[in-house]
Amino acid sequence: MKLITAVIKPFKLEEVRSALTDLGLQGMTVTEVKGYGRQKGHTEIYRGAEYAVSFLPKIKIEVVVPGAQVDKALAAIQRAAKTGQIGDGKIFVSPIEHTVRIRTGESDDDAL
Amino acid sequence: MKLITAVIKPFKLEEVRSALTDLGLQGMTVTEVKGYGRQKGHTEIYRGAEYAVSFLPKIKIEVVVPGAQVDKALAAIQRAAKTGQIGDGKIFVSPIEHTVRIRTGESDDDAL
Amino acid sequence: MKLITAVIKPFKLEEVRSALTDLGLQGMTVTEVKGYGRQKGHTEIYRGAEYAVSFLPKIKIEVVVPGAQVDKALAAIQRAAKTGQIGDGKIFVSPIEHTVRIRTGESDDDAL
Amino acid sequence: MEFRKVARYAGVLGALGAIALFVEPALAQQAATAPAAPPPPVPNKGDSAFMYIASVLVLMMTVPGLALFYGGLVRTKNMLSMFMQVFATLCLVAILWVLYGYSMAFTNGGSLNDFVGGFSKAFLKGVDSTTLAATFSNGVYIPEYTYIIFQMTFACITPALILGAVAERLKFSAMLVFMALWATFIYFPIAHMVWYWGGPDAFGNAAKALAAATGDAKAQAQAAYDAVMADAGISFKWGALDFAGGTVVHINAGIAGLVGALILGPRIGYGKEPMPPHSLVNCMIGAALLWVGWFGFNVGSNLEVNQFAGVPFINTFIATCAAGLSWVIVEWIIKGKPSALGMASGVVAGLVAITPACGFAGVMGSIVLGLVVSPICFFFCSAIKGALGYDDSLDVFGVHCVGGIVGALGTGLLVNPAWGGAGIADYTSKPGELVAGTYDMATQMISQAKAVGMTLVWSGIGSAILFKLVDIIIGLRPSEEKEREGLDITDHGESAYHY
Amino acid sequence: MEFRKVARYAGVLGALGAIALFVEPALAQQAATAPAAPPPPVPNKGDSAFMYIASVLVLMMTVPGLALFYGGLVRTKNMLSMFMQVFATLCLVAILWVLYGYSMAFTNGGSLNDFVGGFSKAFLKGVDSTTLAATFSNGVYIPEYTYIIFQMTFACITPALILGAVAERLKFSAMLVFMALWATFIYFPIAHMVWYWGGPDAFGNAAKALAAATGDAKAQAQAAYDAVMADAGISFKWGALDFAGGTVVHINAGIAGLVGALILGPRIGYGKEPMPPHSLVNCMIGAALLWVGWFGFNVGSNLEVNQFAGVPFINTFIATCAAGLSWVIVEWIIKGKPSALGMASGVVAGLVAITPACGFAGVMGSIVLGLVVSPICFFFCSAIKGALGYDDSLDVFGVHCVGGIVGALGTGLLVNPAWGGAGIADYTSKPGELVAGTYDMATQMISQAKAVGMTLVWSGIGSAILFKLVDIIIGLRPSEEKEREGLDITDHGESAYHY
Amino acid sequence: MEFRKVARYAGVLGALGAIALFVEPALAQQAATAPAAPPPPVPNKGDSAFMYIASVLVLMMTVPGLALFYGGLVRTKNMLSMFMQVFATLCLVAILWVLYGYSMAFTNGGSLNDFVGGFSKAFLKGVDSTTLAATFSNGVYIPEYTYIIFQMTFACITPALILGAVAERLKFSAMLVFMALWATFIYFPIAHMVWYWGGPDAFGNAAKALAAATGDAKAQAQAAYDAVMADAGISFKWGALDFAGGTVVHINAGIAGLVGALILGPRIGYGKEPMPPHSLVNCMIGAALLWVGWFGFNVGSNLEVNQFAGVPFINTFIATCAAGLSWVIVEWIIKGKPSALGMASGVVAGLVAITPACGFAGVMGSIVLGLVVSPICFFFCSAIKGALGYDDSLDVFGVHCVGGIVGALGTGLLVNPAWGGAGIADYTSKPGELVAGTYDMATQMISQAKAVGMTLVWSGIGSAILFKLVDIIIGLRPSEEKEREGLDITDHGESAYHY
Ligand SMILES: Nc1ncnc2c1ncn2[C@@H]1O[C@H](COP(=O)(O)OP(=O)(O)O)[C@@H](O)[C@H]1O
Ligand SMILES: Nc1ncnc2c1ncn2[C@@H]1O[C@H](COP(=O)(O)OP(=O)(O)O)[C@@H](O)[C@H]1O
Ligand SMILES: Nc1ncnc2c1ncn2[C@@H]1O[C@H](COP(=O)(O)OP(=O)(O)O)[C@@H](O)[C@H]1O
Repeated sequence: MKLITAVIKPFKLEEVRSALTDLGLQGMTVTEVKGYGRQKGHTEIYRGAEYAVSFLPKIKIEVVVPGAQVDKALAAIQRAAKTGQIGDGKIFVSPIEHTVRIRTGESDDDAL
Repeated sequence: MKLITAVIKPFKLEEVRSALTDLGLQGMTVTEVKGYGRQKGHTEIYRGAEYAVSFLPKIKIEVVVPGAQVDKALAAIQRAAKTGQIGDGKIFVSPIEHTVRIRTGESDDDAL
Repeated sequence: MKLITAVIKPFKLEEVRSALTDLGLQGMTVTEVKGYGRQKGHTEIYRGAEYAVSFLPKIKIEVVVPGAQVDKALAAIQRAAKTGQIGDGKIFVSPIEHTVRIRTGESDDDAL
Repeated sequence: MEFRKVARYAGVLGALGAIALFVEPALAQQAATAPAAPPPPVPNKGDSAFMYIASVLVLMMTVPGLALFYGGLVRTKNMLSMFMQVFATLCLVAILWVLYGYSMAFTNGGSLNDFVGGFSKAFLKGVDSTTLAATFSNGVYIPEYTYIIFQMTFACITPALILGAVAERLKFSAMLVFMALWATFIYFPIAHMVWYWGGPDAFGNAAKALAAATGDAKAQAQAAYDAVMADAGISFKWGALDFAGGTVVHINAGIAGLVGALILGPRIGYGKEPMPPHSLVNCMIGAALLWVGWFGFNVGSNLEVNQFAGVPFINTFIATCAAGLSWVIVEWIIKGKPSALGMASGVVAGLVAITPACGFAGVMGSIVLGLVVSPICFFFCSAIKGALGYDDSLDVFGVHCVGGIVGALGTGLLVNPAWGGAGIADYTSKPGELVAGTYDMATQMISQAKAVGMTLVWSGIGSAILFKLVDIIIGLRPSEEKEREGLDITDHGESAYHY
Repeated sequence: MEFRKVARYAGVLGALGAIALFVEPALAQQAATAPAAPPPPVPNKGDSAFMYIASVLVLMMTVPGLALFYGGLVRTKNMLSMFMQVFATLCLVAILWVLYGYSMAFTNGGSLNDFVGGFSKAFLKGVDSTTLAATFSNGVYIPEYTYIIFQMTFACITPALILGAVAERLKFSAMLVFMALWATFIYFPIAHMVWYWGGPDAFGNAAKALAAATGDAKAQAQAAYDAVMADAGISFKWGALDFAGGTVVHINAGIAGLVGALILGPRIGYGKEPMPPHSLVNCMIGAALLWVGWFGFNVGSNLEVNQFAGVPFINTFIATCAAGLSWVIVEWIIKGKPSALGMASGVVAGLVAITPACGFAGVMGSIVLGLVVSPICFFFCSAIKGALGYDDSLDVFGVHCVGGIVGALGTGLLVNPAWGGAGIADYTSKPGELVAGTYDMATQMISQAKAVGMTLVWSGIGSAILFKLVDIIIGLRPSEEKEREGLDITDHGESAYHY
Repeated sequence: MEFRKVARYAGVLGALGAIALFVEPALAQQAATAPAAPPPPVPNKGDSAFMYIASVLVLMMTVPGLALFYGGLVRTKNMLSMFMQVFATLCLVAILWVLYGYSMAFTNGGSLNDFVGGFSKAFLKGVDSTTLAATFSNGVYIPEYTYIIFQMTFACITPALILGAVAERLKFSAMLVFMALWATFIYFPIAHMVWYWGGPDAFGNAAKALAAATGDAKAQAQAAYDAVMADAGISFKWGALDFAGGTVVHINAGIAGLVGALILGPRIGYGKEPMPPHSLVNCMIGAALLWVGWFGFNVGSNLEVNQFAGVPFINTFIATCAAGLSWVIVEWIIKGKPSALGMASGVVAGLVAITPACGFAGVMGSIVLGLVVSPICFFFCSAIKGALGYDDSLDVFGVHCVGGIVGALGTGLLVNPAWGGAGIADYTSKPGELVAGTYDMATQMISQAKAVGMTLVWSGIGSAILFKLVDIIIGLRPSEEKEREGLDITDHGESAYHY
């Protein structure tokens, strides 16, 4: 099993979600995060004081998938999240050694 | 060392926390997340327009534990977080290669 | 590639960010989290009812770096985030197997 | 000094209202034995302007005031539910008010007149722009619509107060049915018992006629006089003092809230999970708007903006300040920190306590009342509630009922002219001259206690019956799962915030 | 009853204003043929007190009321934009008002007088503390400043209403230019057409003079009489009834909003991405403050606090309650849940509908109007909007324009004395005696329909031209990227919240 | 025109108050030499209604208005602290006011009378429902309670304004002690200096008596006249104009804020960490409520709702609009974007500047004042503050003190009848006829400057002493760790939000 972590633009969440469910992936966990990268932020001004806001709102999607589905999932996310503009985000893949479904106690691929 | 990531129902946080501290685990990091899974969401209606809200509020607990304690921790979380109802959540285990306590510079198991 | 996850005190975010950019690391993802650890929380009182608030606001920084830069990054974070007071936080290092830049499709070190 | 003492009173108990149509048949009848009727009184535009703004202020107390005060204290997932319940109660009761509530409260109820009025003004029959309502001054009238409107705002906010006690676990549908019943069987009757009387001119004219009558006419005049005196609610006749509704509004809603909290049982997780206020900022905005609006409530209860109107105003201001500080100080001593919620609670407790007393007390007496009420309410909200274990979600009992009782009893003491109070007006011995009657502390305290007891019993028992009834018919509480998810989504299909 | 029926009217259409300087030359001229002029009237302090507070209440409707109501409904990233647009519109239009707006609305416009006034009072020339404005009662005047201020608050809130329809996608710079044009070419003229007339004394005196004149003087008196009758806006002359601005304010802004929404096109992502209100709490606070402030709007439109002032007050209260409940019930039936946004929408729809009717309808009629308006608006906001696919972001058309039309037509029915309405005053046949004129339903409904149609046409076409013009000159919409990022950052460089 | 010019003034400096008990001994004494006293004046109900609502509005400015305006600008962790400090200041100062503050401000202070009053009305001794306070019109009185209440709201908001300058780093305990001292030693005396005088009738009667006296009586009448003229605060005697409290309220609080900010030093992280407002929405709601409430503040300062009340009203409205736009435009030019915080700041700056001028300026003059004040304040809040490096957290100095000075000096210019101003009333040469005195720009500007200077010196030095004193006794600032954690948790044990 692998954990796929995708940091994407917020308005792309729906598209990515449906791309993944189209693959039959039924679960994911989403976090509101702030991203720093090449995409430049903006300046906020409060009564003369200027602040460079370098962090931009992003959405982080975490989805654990059976090893066999990693490539399809990566492709699906990439397709759905892409605008071609700077700041589209990143996808990271990392190993998951063990998974448990709390409700039933099932584990590993059965738990996904 | 392993990172145990548990996605649970929000009102179970206190029980899971105390189950973990009972094991002597003194640290954890908690994030408010939104989960998508088998548990169906709800519909929100705003002046006639209906939105299917498929993401539900969940709590993600991350706790890094020495390898020896992984099983006990998994069991404890499972016990504390279980309601038996759909949506109870998942636990994932992944490897951690290195840990540092910022304050002291201690590392690995000493840092936990 | 490694994922460096640092849990730090909120007001240290700016210092850590600039320490990392000084190393030439151009991307990172930041999450507001709540931490439980040795640093004790506080008590909140609402009309006579007291609640022990054991979770404290922390910032989680996630930065994926090429293997060669891990040590420098660790040192930089540690320096920037340290106050020497309890609750300064932790740094965890874990493996990343694959990285993709959504915009371009570049992968692994090229995607960082 | 003398003048002030006698003038700021309110008949016997007559806190608020005392509506008397200028051409009401009963009065016309007595007028027959009295000297030629004076020309119809013309309402003063300053009075009308004031009463309309006062009504607007009481509306603002309810929405957004009370909705924010309560809403800020619940958890995020029940915020909209709180708002909806307050709004819906307001809308519903206002409509009942014009359909039959006003009539049930402010007309003669025949054989049941001690307890409730009749339906002669149902659908506001007979009311138009020319009909008038009496004030507390002889010869001073306001348009009847003005009085109906002002009283309507009271009828709307009182049931809404109950919502705090049963917050986060009362279904919207059950709430609607309960409120319709509660307004009808509890509020309208209690308003009648406390506030229905013939007005100062009816009293005075009957007394004058009686004094002037000689020979055979004497008996007839006596009968007429007795009829006027008898045409009032029972509480009013007992002679208790309540300037702006300590009993009718606060004790009444407070005890109903406690009963509701007991019948519904505690919220899931109560005492185990933390349930901190989701927005103390909203709570404090609400408290501030309650304070702001309360001047409409209390000063408007004077029904005109004569020279005495300054008394309820300054007392309402100062008692509130004293109570706010006093709650914070008690908390500081006992819990170690002065909290914002403590300030908000103290402010509301002070407003509640001064409500019955505001037109009777002196300024220094009001400070004392404010200082005293907060520690008592604090004690109920923390120690007593904790010990008994009931879940009065937002302390409606601890603040409104307890604070209301402190205020009602305090009124009996602070009206004492010897302590800077205003004394009690005597409308009959020297009508039109505003001479103060006698004040006897023991007598007065007994009257106050009777009014308090009456309200506790009627509203306590009545509310219990109504809550049980609704529980049987449609069920009061949502399913456990729904309560956990929060009423915003399960009752209303919405979330309060999408930041 | 008789008295009330005749008294609550408003001349012909004359809802709000009817300013007549006490010493206006035109009147003075006619006074020459009339009996010796009475001593200058002295404004009543109660009236002034009321009108100032009414103006404050209308300001509070706008900020923070409307800003919160609208702001709560947009997405977080456009919250400050909504606030800024409302504030800036208010500031801008108020200044235009004193520079030339008041003059364009409330002076004689010479050959264009049917449609717009002139510039004789530009920069408030000739206005000072001693000049007076007429009310709807013979012989009752208020200070002219009072009238200017009250009307100014109307001029400020009306354009701000449009902002909801084009929310989240109109550039701040374009907004400023559009608002200056819209106030000048749409609002000031329509206010003139509907509210400009000579006042009851001018009417009455001319009629009396005509009646008294004999022989040669007859023709002269007739000419003078005709001149007074003719010196009014065209809509006023048609005889439509609009107590507090249903056409001038709500239909006017509502149709302009629809036109704007059509010209700007839908928001990026409309219909695809969810766009839930970012804070229904703010929305409901806003709705509550609109309600609270609306009493200034509607009751203030009586221009004095005489006995009839209770009618618009109680109607404004009750129709709103009925409409709030009725929206919620319809939604419950059709969508399965009664929502907080439904309550807020119903409350506003009720306020909109009762605005033209509040001084004419009976209380029971107002309940009916409230019950009826919500389902109709609900139907437009869900079914019709969905079917046609235009993106009226916050349903300005569906609530204000549709609700305004329901109210305008409802007014024609509910004024019917046979249905508890007030009837229509006749200032000329028996001047000063407030005798009701005749009421004919068909005639009245035609007048109402003409006024509605006139507003739809003038504002609809005019707004389209102005939106297009501004689009050509500076462009209405931000770039796609900026719209996505949100106007708070791109237009104003700020974020609403940093929790 | 003539009439208006003379009538809207305020004696010499007499902006707000000028209380004179109807039966005050000093007056009674002079009455002996004057013709038979007229019957006691009866307060007008319209005036009373207005003054009570005005007082409610000023309360609303403070809570929730100011609390939201300031609270929205701080960081989340100090939100409740801001609310608590405003609420507690209000409660504390109101109680001091009735205990001795009113007496210190509005009674004769014997040998210290130039600077402070005495204790003859401590605990409101001798005040009851029958005692009266003078207005600015001969023969017009309001109930003394009304005046006490209205002035109380001023006494409460002024110290609360200081809190913005020292926000996020002043301990609650230290704040309480400081505020008690500051009210006592700074506010009450300055209110006395500026607002204490004998009232128009005392002036007029003495002048009439002097004019009528012949022979031996002449000297006696002259002495009596001199006594009346001398029985006023020193600033009043200088003849500076301040309609509603530009000096007493805004310059006073503004300079105290600057002194506090300097003594406390900057917040930890100031200039290094971003400290953006945690909720600009709350800030803008607060600004809106300040605006709404300010009509109570400014128009209420007219003390009655006579025909001249429209002048401060329209000026307060229009100057604010001009200042809001003007701040936004300056920012647009200099910083590239018009911000919501800029709008809020401009609105407040405009309100501050028009405060002393509102009853004296013409409408066009008010627009100019509004346009001018914002750029000046903007310059102080950005350039000057940045250059000097002090941390006036919420720009109390830059907006209130600087804006107040602009307004005070502007008043001296705009009162000029030649520029549309109202001129300065002369109560003595033709008492009761409201004839305007002479206006000389140089003289007037010197008076204005003296009043400004006096306030800056007294409040600046006095506040410095008090801050230092409190620092020595209990310490002004929390520990570094506590300041970092935020005062909500460390001072009050709560968090503002639990979403
Ligand atoms: N090395 C990294 N580690 C973690 N997150 C990163 C890293 N680099 C980029 N990100 C995340 O990806 C987002 C997009 O990156 P950015 O450089 O702005 O654009 P692009 O993805 O087009 O190269 C960032 O806002 C950040 O959240
Ligand atoms: N494959 C997955 N990867 C990441 N998170 C998941 C995955 N599957 C489920 N989750 C998380 O677990 C939560 C519960 O899953 P769900 O399918 O609703 O119920 P259950 O845990 O009872 O099977 C989801 O809301 C989501 O946050
Ligand atoms: N075992 C752990 N797993 C995950 N997060 C941890 C762990 N231990 C500590 N943390 C995080 O680090 C933060 C700081 O830890 P704490 O024990 O308070 O102080 P210190 O870092 O000085 O030892 C915690 O608030 C928590 O967020």
